[in-house]
Amino acid sequence: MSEDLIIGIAGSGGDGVISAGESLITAAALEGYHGVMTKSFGSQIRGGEASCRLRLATRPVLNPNGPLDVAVALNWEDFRRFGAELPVEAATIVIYESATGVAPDQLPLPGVKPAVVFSVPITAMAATHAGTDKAKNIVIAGLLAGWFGIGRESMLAGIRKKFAKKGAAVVEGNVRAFQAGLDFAAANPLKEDRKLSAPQSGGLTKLLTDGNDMCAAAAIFAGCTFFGGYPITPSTEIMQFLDREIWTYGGTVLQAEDEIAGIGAVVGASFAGKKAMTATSGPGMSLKTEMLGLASLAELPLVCVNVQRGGPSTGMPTKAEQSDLFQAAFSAHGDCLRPVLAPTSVADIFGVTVEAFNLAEYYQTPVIVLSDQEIAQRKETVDPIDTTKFQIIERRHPSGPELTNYARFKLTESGISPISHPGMLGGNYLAAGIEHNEQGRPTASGELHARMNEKRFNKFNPLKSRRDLFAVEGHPEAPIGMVSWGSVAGVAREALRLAQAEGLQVKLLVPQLLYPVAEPVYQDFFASVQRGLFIEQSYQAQLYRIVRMHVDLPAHVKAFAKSGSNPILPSEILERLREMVVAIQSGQPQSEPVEN
Amino acid sequence: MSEDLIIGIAGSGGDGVISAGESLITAAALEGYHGVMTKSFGSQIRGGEASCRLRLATRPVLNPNGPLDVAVALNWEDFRRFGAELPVEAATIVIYESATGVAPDQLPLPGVKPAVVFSVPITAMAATHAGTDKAKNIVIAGLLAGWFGIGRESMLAGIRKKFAKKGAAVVEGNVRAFQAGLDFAAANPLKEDRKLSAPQSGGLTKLLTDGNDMCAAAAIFAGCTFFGGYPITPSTEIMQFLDREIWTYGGTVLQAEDEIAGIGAVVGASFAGKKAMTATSGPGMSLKTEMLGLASLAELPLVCVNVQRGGPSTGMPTKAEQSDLFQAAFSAHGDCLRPVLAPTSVADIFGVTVEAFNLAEYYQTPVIVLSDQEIAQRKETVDPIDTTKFQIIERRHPSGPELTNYARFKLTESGISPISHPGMLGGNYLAAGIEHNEQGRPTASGELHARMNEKRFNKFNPLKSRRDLFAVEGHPEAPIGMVSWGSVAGVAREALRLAQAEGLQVKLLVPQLLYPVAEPVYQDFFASVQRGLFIEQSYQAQLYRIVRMHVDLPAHVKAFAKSGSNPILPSEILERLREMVVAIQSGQPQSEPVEN
Amino acid sequence: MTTLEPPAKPISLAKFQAGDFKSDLKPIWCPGCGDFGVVTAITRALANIGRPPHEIAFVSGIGCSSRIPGYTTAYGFNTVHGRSLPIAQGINLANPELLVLVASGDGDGFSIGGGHVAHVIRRNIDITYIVMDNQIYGLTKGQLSPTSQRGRKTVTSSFGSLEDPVNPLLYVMGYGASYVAQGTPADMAGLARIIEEGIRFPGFAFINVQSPCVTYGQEDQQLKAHKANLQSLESLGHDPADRAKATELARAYGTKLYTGVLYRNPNPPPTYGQGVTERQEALKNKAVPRHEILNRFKPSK
Amino acid sequence: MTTLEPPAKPISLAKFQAGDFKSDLKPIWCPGCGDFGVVTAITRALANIGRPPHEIAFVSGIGCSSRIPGYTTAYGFNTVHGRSLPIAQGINLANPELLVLVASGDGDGFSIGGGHVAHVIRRNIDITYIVMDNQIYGLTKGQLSPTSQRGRKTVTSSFGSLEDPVNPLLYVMGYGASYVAQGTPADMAGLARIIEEGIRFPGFAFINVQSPCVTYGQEDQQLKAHKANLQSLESLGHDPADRAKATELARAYGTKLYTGVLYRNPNPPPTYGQGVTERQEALKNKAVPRHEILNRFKPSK
Ligand SMILES: Cc1ncc(C[n+]2csc(CCOP(=O)(O)OP(=O)(O)O)c2C)c(N)n1
Ligand SMILES: Cc1ncc(C[n+]2csc(CCOP(=O)(O)OP(=O)(O)O)c2C)c(N)n1
Ligand code: SF4
Ligand code: SF4
Ligand SMILES: [Mg+2]
Ligand SMILES: [Mg+2]
Repeated sequence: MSEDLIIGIAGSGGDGVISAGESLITAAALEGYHGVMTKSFGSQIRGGEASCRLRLATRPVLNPNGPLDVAVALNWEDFRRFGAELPVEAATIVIYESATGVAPDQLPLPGVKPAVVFSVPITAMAATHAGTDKAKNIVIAGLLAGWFGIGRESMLAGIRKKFAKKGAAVVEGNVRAFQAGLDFAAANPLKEDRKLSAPQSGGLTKLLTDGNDMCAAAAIFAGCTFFGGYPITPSTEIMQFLDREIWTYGGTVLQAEDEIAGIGAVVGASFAGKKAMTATSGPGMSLKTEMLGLASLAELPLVCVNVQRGGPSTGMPTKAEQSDLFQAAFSAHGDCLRPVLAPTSVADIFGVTVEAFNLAEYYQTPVIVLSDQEIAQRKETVDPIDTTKFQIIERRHPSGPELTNYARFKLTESGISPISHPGMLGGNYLAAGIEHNEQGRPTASGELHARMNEKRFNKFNPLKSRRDLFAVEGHPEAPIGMVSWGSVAGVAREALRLAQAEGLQVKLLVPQLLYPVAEPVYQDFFASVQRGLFIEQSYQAQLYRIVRMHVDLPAHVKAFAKSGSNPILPSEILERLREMVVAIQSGQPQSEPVEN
Repeated sequence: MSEDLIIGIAGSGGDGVISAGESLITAAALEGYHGVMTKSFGSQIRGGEASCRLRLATRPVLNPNGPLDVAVALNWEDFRRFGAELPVEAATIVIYESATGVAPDQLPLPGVKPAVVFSVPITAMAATHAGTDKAKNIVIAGLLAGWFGIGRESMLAGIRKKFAKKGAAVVEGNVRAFQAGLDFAAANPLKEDRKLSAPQSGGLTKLLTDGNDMCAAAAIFAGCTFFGGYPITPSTEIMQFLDREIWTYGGTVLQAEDEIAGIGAVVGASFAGKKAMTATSGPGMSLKTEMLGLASLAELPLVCVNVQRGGPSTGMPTKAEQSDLFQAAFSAHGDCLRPVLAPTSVADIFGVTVEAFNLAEYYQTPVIVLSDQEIAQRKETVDPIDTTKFQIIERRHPSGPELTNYARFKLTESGISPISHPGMLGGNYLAAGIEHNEQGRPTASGELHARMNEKRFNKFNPLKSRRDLFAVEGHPEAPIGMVSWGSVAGVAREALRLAQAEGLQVKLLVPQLLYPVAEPVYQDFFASVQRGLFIEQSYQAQLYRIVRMHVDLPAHVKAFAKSGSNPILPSEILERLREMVVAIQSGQPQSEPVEN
Repeated sequence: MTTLEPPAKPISLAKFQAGDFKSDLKPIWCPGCGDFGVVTAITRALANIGRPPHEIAFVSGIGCSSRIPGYTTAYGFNTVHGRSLPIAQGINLANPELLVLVASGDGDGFSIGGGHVAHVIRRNIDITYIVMDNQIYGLTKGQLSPTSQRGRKTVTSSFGSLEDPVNPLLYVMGYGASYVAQGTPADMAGLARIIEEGIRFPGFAFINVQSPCVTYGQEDQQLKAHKANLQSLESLGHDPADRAKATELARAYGTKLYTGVLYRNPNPPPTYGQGVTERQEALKNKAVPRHEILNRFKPSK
Repeated sequence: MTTLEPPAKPISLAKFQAGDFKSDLKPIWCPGCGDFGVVTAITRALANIGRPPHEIAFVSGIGCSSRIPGYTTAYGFNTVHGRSLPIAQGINLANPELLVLVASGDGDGFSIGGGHVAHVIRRNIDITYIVMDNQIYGLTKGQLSPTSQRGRKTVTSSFGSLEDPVNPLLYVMGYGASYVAQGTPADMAGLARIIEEGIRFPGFAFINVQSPCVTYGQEDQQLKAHKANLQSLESLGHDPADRAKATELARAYGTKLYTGVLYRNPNPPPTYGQGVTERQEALKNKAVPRHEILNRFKPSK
């Protein structure tokens, strides 16, 4: 039996490829498997090619990973368009539509000869059993359920429910199509070792969602009652989720005329005392710069989610990249600091978003959440989250004596000054983007400016020792250290597993807090390290560079970085880890890693 | 005789303080002295307090420096408002309006007892001789000309010219007022050693201007024919100069509806084949972010001047700071690189601006010029510039065979692809902010994205060894090294002089090119260095941090950084250099410098 | 004379004097600047309204005019250039109980901020928007403004402006504003009155104030000229309910100085805030507790 | 029928076919999208104009509609969302000889880009601005657009929109546009004609195209409905020189589908480019050589 199964399905827009994938992962989640599913489309809005990658496993799944265990091609032209996104190897089981007319030993896959190939009359089976081509996805679901032993019952239930409205005949047609898939699989059995083992957790149902919806739900949980934003791929679903849900909590979603107005309304709502949020992607972030600076200077809490896509400029809107970190940390003019957090998975974005609200309210600051297109749009199984574990922090209001001669920007020891809002008697003050004294009155005094800068920076000092915002995995004294963040951290985690399985002495640091740089955390981590690697999906290895600003890294710590949309695989990382071991053992400088 | 004279004059808005300073520096420039003059105002638009600081010297003047040699107070309330901007010491000669009623030994200057104090009935002299209070500035000019032996003839000529239109009576009244100042000085002589020596250069007339006008003139010299922008302090004079001058060169100035439209028009003009420029300050830079990213991706040349003021947000609009470097380098989303240059003086901004156009056109990129409020608005004497020394670079157009199947973004070896523009037959292409192939066609291919990122970064490699964009001064093998940029470099240069005069082994690196980080230049410079200091006027010491991203600095290289508008003085730096010498000699770690 | 309806949201009315709304911050405007009169008119209007300062949010952008909030005792927010409306909108939607005033200049409001006006109006956000229109950029020392007339020479139009000015009155009429008025500090009583009425008006209210810049303005833009030229719409017998006529009068912007209420929609549409509140009420009972929101992600067969 | 004047700037006229302006890039619009018709109409108009592709700059923002430049052989510039007008303006002023076309969508043009429209119009920049108005955000998959009607449910207005739509025709009339037209690919000949006329018109020309989104649009916004509902202004006997009538007709946007030229100013004002050129000519002889510009800084007594 296998513990881990990667399935890729491709076809054209109308083929139901995505819906086949979704029924599989839903069934798997219900049965307690772990899974992630990513989708990919051609550039057409409708029509064009579509594909999904589905990874199901008995233990936590950290990333969509590389080569396919199973490839399903509804037609070869579309399948091949996805190139490196759906890599087929000799070990891959290939299932394809017989009507393509391709012979099993003549697959149009240059340089690969898969050992196991099934030519299946998928369309014909759909037509025969369900009376319509449209049931192709049902046939595929049946085939995969049959061969890999997953989701038979729940998928059948799903089919019954889905088609109920269309009447008994349609339901039965689809059930037959599903059964035809099962039967085909039974008639053409796979070796037993390709089947998926039972889930470890004993079949406990998991949640199933994607990063954008999870982020929006976390915002609601954290107490957000205002969202202002403007649609942009791949972040729009955050606004869409909130638009469906937030009103019931007395909240509001405003689709503004542009990103400036979106975050502007958020700044206003925060000034008015509400927990508020915006979400966008690169081009929108570039437009929000001025408002982020204003919120920093006026010390107003807000959360700004950037679902990173490929940049610069319009770049590659539907692909993931980790290249907006420099911007998140440094885009506004003047000296200012705003925290930047990043989630590593769909599950993780829940805690990260709640933390972002907590930091925003506590430190009275904008906080950036750097999600990315992969996390945002992949469906992932999530273990049930115990929400009682999470603390919710509210901004500190002035009270009692603080409200006589109220000084909004009081130079307190912590740098955190109690904040009032309109409606609060005695709390009246002037907020502004202009430098000010403790009362909020404009000043051009260099001395006051220096003191206020100090206040606005020093208040974040405690944040730099928030070790709970970092995960250290592997042997704590290992001589080889990796650092990775965001969706790529899942790949690094898998590489760590592989390395440990080989007995390599390796450890991994995964920050949720990217900025400010938590110097002590990195210093501790690198104390034992002789060779190290920052693993990032950006051309410039942006976290590596930012950490260097503040931490003296050991000489042999480098970056392994790739531009967005070029997969980083656990196996590639493992390769480099092995080289590092050799280099340490031989005392030789290793070949330079790919470092841009 | 003295070689260097620092005069501070303060009064209220109508007192003509600035105009007194201007006639003095004009006269000094005509006689061949070196000089800088900075102005400072209260926050009122009109009325309120006004002051100027004037430094005149026989050798090049590098900054406005610290304590005053001469203080002129028209009233004490206004004078004292300028606090640390007009510091008075025991050695300062104080000249003040008798009508203030203050006794010479009762000056309202806490803790200071200046040795030489003149109470002068300035207003009364003006009224008596010119028949109007308004001639106060003329009296002051006369006093200073008399005492310090500068500008007598040229100021008289200036007065005659200035008032010519108002008739002979007015001219003669003002001449008398000037003479009254001279007479007062003659009657109350100063010790001879306070007079200013004759200029070294033998009295050759210098140019006199400020950084904004110089920048605009350089743009015209470099061939700029399009300016699009939006007013903002302290950059607006660039647009204003160009609006007066550019039309004669077939150029256009567009005051756009906002900063986005301003740089948008510049992007358009550049696409249309013209050399184009915009200028702004912090808040405007924040708004231009998205367009800068577009210009990087579409590889369109443009120059964007940021006259830095105090940040963040609206901050302190009339004060200088060096806190927009992070933004200049990193504001746009995605991986992209744009060169950032900084001038160190009014004279220097000429070459830097010309270089900015050359880099923009050659590398097909936006280039940021980081000026600052001090350079922008101070009047400075400038030695005549030999414009024939400057090369003017034009963008490389495709020609001949390059125009058949023209590939706008051809992956050439240098990364520089010949660029066409509308009107050029055969050069038609699609420009876009979307990632593209060599032909400019949209792509979502990770592989192409990686190659294009590589092209867009690698094309700048030659820039990193442009040693001519760096000045190294002092002993090349010195164990102590300073790095300083922008207007503060002038202070560091003066500190270097002082240190050398004391026999300290010190050197100084002054980059015009701030980004990309020219690694070899820093490596060479720091090879001999045991202790070092980045001297910057920002809270975060932004250049220090950026250099650390790419260069492993010796352990004892730190930053000496202050928030904007807090003066950094040569004497303070010298103090730290002395400490470093001691530390090196004793092998002791020195006390940490002020480092934020 | 129009009768003033009771204030829209009588949360905590009390008796106030204009002085209760004046802060002790000394204005740093040029002596004689028209904006002195505007802040006085605003504080007078607020005294009549009777909402206490702490229930008022007074938002502005950047400009001489935008300094106004700091000279009042309300919660002030001197934001960034051109963005007062989006921010004020957020305040209004976050807490519809507050009285939200917005101050702006001709550049702040119609050049860099011009893109927001239409949207705030078509949403009918319940705020009062006061633009101090001096046909110049005051704070930055005299550049061309979007309301400067064609041909005007300024430091950024040395050879004369090549563009037609915007027409604030006509634009907002086109955007569907329900309350449109114009005033000048040359008629303080009238100015205070249209501001007060604007505040009481349920929904977005626009007030263009011809507020002279004594330092960079032209002679025909000063108070004296205003006094000589202003024509009260009331005295002209204009019926503010007549939209077509109001639009026609708006076209005279720049040539005639009409003061008073140009347009008051007799049937004002619902405000955005009302829509929001109704929706929140209607959906309230569908809420799952916040800590159970993740149940949304339970897969179902 | 109006007579078409000769093209404004006959730099290098030649005989062209619509096909000469179609690139070989395959449009990635949904099958049936209205924008297919728009690109066809544009290329037909261009063939009639006779300017060669390399003398045309075709600028757009971001959106399904903004993909158009890539499907033509002109110099294309697919810029960023909402900023096509400022960029096109720079092109026009930098080289007034070029023919500058701009394509946009209802979101690109009237939401994020809405702030630029008034200014480009009051400057009378000589470009032709074609907005493909489908009342929806197509590219981003179906969010509310500024021209979506009140109450419309979309993925960002699950419970219905709470705001009035913008009225593109009325807005640009208010901004003082001199050429305002509307078309639909349901009437290809008419559409090509108003585009051609817009290009020939000396100065800013605005063309609103009702271009159906087959994927996210409503049934009453599809070509079939257009065919049934459109009313040609010509057939109604509308005189495009009648500004008042045009403004009145513009108010019917969203309820009536008028096609053809709504307004054509019989006395169009000078373009900004003309002003610039005249100024350059007038000042030419005052130039000092570029390398002597520093003489400006010689101090004089
Ligand atoms: C983003 C940004 N751009 C430009 C400026 C500079 N600026 C401040 S106020 C202003 C215009 C002032 O004119 P107006 O809005 O008419 O107000 P007034 O001073 O005349 O009352 C400008 C251009 C700024 N602060 N921020
Ligand atoms: C600054 C920025 N914000 C948002 C987006 C995302 N975006 C791209 S097109 C678009 C709107 C598309 O609608 P429309 O302009 O009506 O064009 P259509 O696709 O309907 O033709 C949006 C919101 C973006 N690319 N850039
Ligand atoms: S510059 Fe003009 S608007 Fe500004 S304070 Fe002075 S008079 Fe008033
Ligand atoms: S989504 Fe709509 S506008 Fe976009 S291509 Fe498809 S039909 Fe056309
Ligand atoms: Mg103004
Ligand atoms: Mg649209």
